[in-house]
Amino acid sequence: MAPKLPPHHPLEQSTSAVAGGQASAHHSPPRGIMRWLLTTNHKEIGSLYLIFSLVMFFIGGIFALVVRAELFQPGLQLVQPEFFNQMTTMHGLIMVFGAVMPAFTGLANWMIPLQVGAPDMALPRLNNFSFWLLPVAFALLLSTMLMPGGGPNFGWTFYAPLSTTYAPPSTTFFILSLHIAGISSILGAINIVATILNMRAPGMRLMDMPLFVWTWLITAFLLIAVMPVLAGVITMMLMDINFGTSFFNAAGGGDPVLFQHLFWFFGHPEVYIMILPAFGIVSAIIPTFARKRLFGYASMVYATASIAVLSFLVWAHHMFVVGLPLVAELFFMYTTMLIAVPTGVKVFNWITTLFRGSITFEPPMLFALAFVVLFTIGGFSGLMLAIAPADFQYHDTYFVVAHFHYVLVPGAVFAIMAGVYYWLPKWTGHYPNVKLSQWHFWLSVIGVNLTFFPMHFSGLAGMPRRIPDYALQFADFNLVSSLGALLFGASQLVFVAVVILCVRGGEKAPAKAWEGAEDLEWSVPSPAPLHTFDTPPNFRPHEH
Amino acid sequence: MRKSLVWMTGCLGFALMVPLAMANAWNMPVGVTDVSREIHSLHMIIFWICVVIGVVVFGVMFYSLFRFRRSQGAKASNFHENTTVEVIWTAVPLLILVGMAIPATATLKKMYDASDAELDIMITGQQWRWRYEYLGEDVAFNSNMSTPRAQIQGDEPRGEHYLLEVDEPLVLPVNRKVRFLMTADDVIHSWWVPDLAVKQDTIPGFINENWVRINEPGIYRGQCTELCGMDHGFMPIVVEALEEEEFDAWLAERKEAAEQEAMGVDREWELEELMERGEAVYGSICASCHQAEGQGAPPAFPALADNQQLIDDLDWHLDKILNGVSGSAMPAFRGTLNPVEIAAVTTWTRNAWGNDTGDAVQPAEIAERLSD
Amino acid sequence: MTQGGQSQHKANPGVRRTVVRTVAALVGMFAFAFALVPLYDVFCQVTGLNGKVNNSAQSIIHEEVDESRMVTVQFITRGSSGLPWRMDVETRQVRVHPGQSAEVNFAFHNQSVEGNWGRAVPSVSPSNASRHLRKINCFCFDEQHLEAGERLELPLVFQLARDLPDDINTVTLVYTLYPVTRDEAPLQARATTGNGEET
Amino acid sequence: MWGVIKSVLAAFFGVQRERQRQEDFENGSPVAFIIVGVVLAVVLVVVVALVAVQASR
Repeated sequence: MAPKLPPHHPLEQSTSAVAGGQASAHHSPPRGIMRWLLTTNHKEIGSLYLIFSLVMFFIGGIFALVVRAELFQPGLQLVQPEFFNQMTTMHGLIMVFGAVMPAFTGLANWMIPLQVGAPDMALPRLNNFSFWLLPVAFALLLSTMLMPGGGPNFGWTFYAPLSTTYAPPSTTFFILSLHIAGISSILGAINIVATILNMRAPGMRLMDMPLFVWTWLITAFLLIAVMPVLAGVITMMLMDINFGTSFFNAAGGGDPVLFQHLFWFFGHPEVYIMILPAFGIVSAIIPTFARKRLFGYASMVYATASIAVLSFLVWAHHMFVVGLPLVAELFFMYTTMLIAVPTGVKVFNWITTLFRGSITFEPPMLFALAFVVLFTIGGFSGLMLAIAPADFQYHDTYFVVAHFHYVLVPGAVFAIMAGVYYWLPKWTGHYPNVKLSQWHFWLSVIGVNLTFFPMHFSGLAGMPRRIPDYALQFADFNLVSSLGALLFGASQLVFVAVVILCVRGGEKAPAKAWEGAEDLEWSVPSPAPLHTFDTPPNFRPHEH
Repeated sequence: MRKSLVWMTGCLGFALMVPLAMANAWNMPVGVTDVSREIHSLHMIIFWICVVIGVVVFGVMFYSLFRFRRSQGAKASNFHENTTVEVIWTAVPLLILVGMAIPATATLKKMYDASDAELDIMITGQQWRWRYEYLGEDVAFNSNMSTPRAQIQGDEPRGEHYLLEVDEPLVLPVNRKVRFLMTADDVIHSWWVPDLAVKQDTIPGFINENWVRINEPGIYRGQCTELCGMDHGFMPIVVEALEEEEFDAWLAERKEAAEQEAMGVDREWELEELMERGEAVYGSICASCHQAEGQGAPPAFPALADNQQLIDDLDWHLDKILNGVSGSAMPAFRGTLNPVEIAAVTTWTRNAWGNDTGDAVQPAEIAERLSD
Repeated sequence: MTQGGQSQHKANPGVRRTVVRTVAALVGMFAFAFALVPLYDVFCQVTGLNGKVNNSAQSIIHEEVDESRMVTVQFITRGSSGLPWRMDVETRQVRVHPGQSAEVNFAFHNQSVEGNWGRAVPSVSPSNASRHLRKINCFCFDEQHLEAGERLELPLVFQLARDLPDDINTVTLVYTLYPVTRDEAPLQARATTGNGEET
Repeated sequence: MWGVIKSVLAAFFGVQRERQRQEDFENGSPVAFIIVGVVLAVVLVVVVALVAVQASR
């Protein structure tokens, strides 16, 4: 019984070629493109998600490089301000909604059934649907750039009224594409919750689950809680633009600041949506290569829950300069400082896990360690930003840009890469090439720091965000940043090479590819056959 | 693997050394107000707290990485829990943060106390300029970026204050408490001068408040910090802080100049005179959107050159200038330009770039339209 | 095998229950997003967040006038694009005691040759003063229509509550005139000069 | 009940003992934890808000 799905047009022709090599022992009839269009297998859908997000990572990265190239030196050389604004906006939207979130969903698709001992996701056809919404959404989003008046140019935070009354005509399509992407993540989240809660191997209690599963469970709840709020906000925008309502329009009795409250009520939990699964990945990798149980497993779970709850109480720290009353400023300053505590607990736990371990430095470990260091640096600048009076100086400067890029690039993105290196042997049956991986790692680390560290200084010295040209005193910092960005961007080509080589061949990996790895996924052969755990595994709750 | 470690330590060292080597141009300015000094010291305190925590945490981490390498025969131990340690490392950061919250609260309260100001200034953000009104003093003017486009395009060498210079700076007295009332005409802007530690969003339809008391005379520069459309990067702020007597003299002079200008309304202006004035007004107010040659940037910014409706219909043309276009970047200039400027710029746009209507719009005519 | 696996999961009542619950939560959160709009208004009025002003008439509360304090109330009027009106206030500022009520007149003048609808949107600074400002009579509650060249004078009657925080000694009330698009008149050519002079 | 509250409080701090969480996940129903969690979150909001109001005076 072939699942009945509307025919979709494949948007990345090349994608199937890359992943086509693996899992050829499929016995159901559809072949070629149809097979990928109709697949309901969690591993294939996981691969599709990962490839999609890699493509988006490069598209968003090219946009970032356009931005960095324009900022290479003072003056307007390559692009005009109008296009520059589209580049910064699209870079943000694509990286957040197209690269980081789908990458985590892809890892979840691949690994959660394997880690809980389930044969597939709970809702396989829904899984297929939620993936194929994504290419549609992003094709639509990218196509807005070709429409008259250009694509979205109001920043990824799309503050009203710049994004409503003063927006280009294509904004309606931007809203539509965001709706579709939002539905995709919601459906993905429902699927993940349903899988985790109902399909665990017999005997596996919640507290026996690997942390990646735990963090994703909490992330999925966050998604279910806040994606509808985003949908609500953009629906209000749509109504303001097309149906003459005045949610955010002062002229009609609305309030532009309301938009920011609603957006950040979604937006701050969204930040954690992009980092909690990263915590889970790192919490799997560090114990593996330290050959020592994760320190404070229970605390890690509790701290994740705590962060998730607190993330709903801090949104207005993005709005310290919009003119909030003093009481509100104090409230959000205090809650923001509080959230630093459970985050700190996690870092301490990782480091204590390393302490008196037996440590080796395989590629996944390198990325995980860099994550701990560089994410913590991002956390420090976050702590500084929490101090409301000082935020009056930091807000909307490159200091903020440095902060969230430290959290998202060597934070979320490095964790994703660590996860990919960690699980590639399971996916392909081969170890990734060590030499190339190390090149990728060191070039990335150097590139990331060259790009984002100087931004702290340019921000403190007074350079605002989202400007296409800048005063001369910022020139040196920007030059270094641009060179670093080029290095970082180029070094991701090495990553692609590693992945392709690893799919095609390389040193064979056994079922338990890493000596210290303990979770269920290492009990199935490498590469993981298309169908695993058709009969539930014997799960022995090993002491966490 | 030893090599990796050396590398990693090197990188960390680099990351830690750089902030230590911070020179002034690399750090937040101390500024010239009491509040800016307090903010700077909060910034430095929290920065050093982060550095200390960082040194401890990364110190332990790199010690572990170095000491417990398997290549050196490290055997993993099996501990995985210690409630005492966990409680300590939860409680200590909490205490540090409480300690940090106290001075931060005090500074914030100070920043929010705009009472007893001696001078009120209304700051209005507009795509893409600032307007300053000295409330109760009948002095008001627009402040536009004065960096020539040729410098931005690289056709001319860039000046010292590239992108941070304006035609009319906001002039303020030192040692007087000045209250800012801030709003915007179109989208949200944000008025920021780092040396004054004032950053406040200007929101259409709503007003925000902030205040400053400058301690030292001087020229302080800043920029718009909220993305506000195409020329967001090109709406700088310049504040000129004068000694009190100098400021009073300046204010009196501005009042007189405004009166002079008002008198100019009554007389008949020659076409050339209007054109000369109009070109200047166009250059500072209109050219950023409608472009130097009037070609515009459709669809957002319509062309003025060869615009048949403009050429045929003076009244339509004046209506657009005086009243603006709702929901677009075209503001109403009825309140922000004086009749002379409006007449001049109308005349210029009706006669430049081949729009040879020959119309000379008289200031008196504009004044009559706007009179109550 | 895929099919077998699928129907097996489908049959799992736990999955169905989870899906039903999460979808219910989704719908709830979507509705909550819209509920936040009125909630925000209520919250603003209660806390004075953002200088939003209660847009309905309040009744005067007779309370003892606090003779010991004087508060300056400033008035600022602003135009906006698309509305050819002029709005003036008879006095730039008044000084009142908390508890005392005062009346100030605002003049509106439509300087175009056609009738338009407009509305004056108020905002108060400092924002925490807004809930201590009672407006008993205000043009800002309604949309106004002015015929071509029409003039209109409307009073604002207000009272500052006695419990106005001590540190507030100046309250600024800003009105921004916005056009109201009702039955939009087509843009037509107009007579050349003296349009606003039909008084 | 007290045990549930203690566990949720521990969650807010992010510190929990292995033995305690074993008990949590064997005895308590998740509903109790969620309710207590929400209540305590509200309490936290109120406490922080009161501190903020007090501090702003």
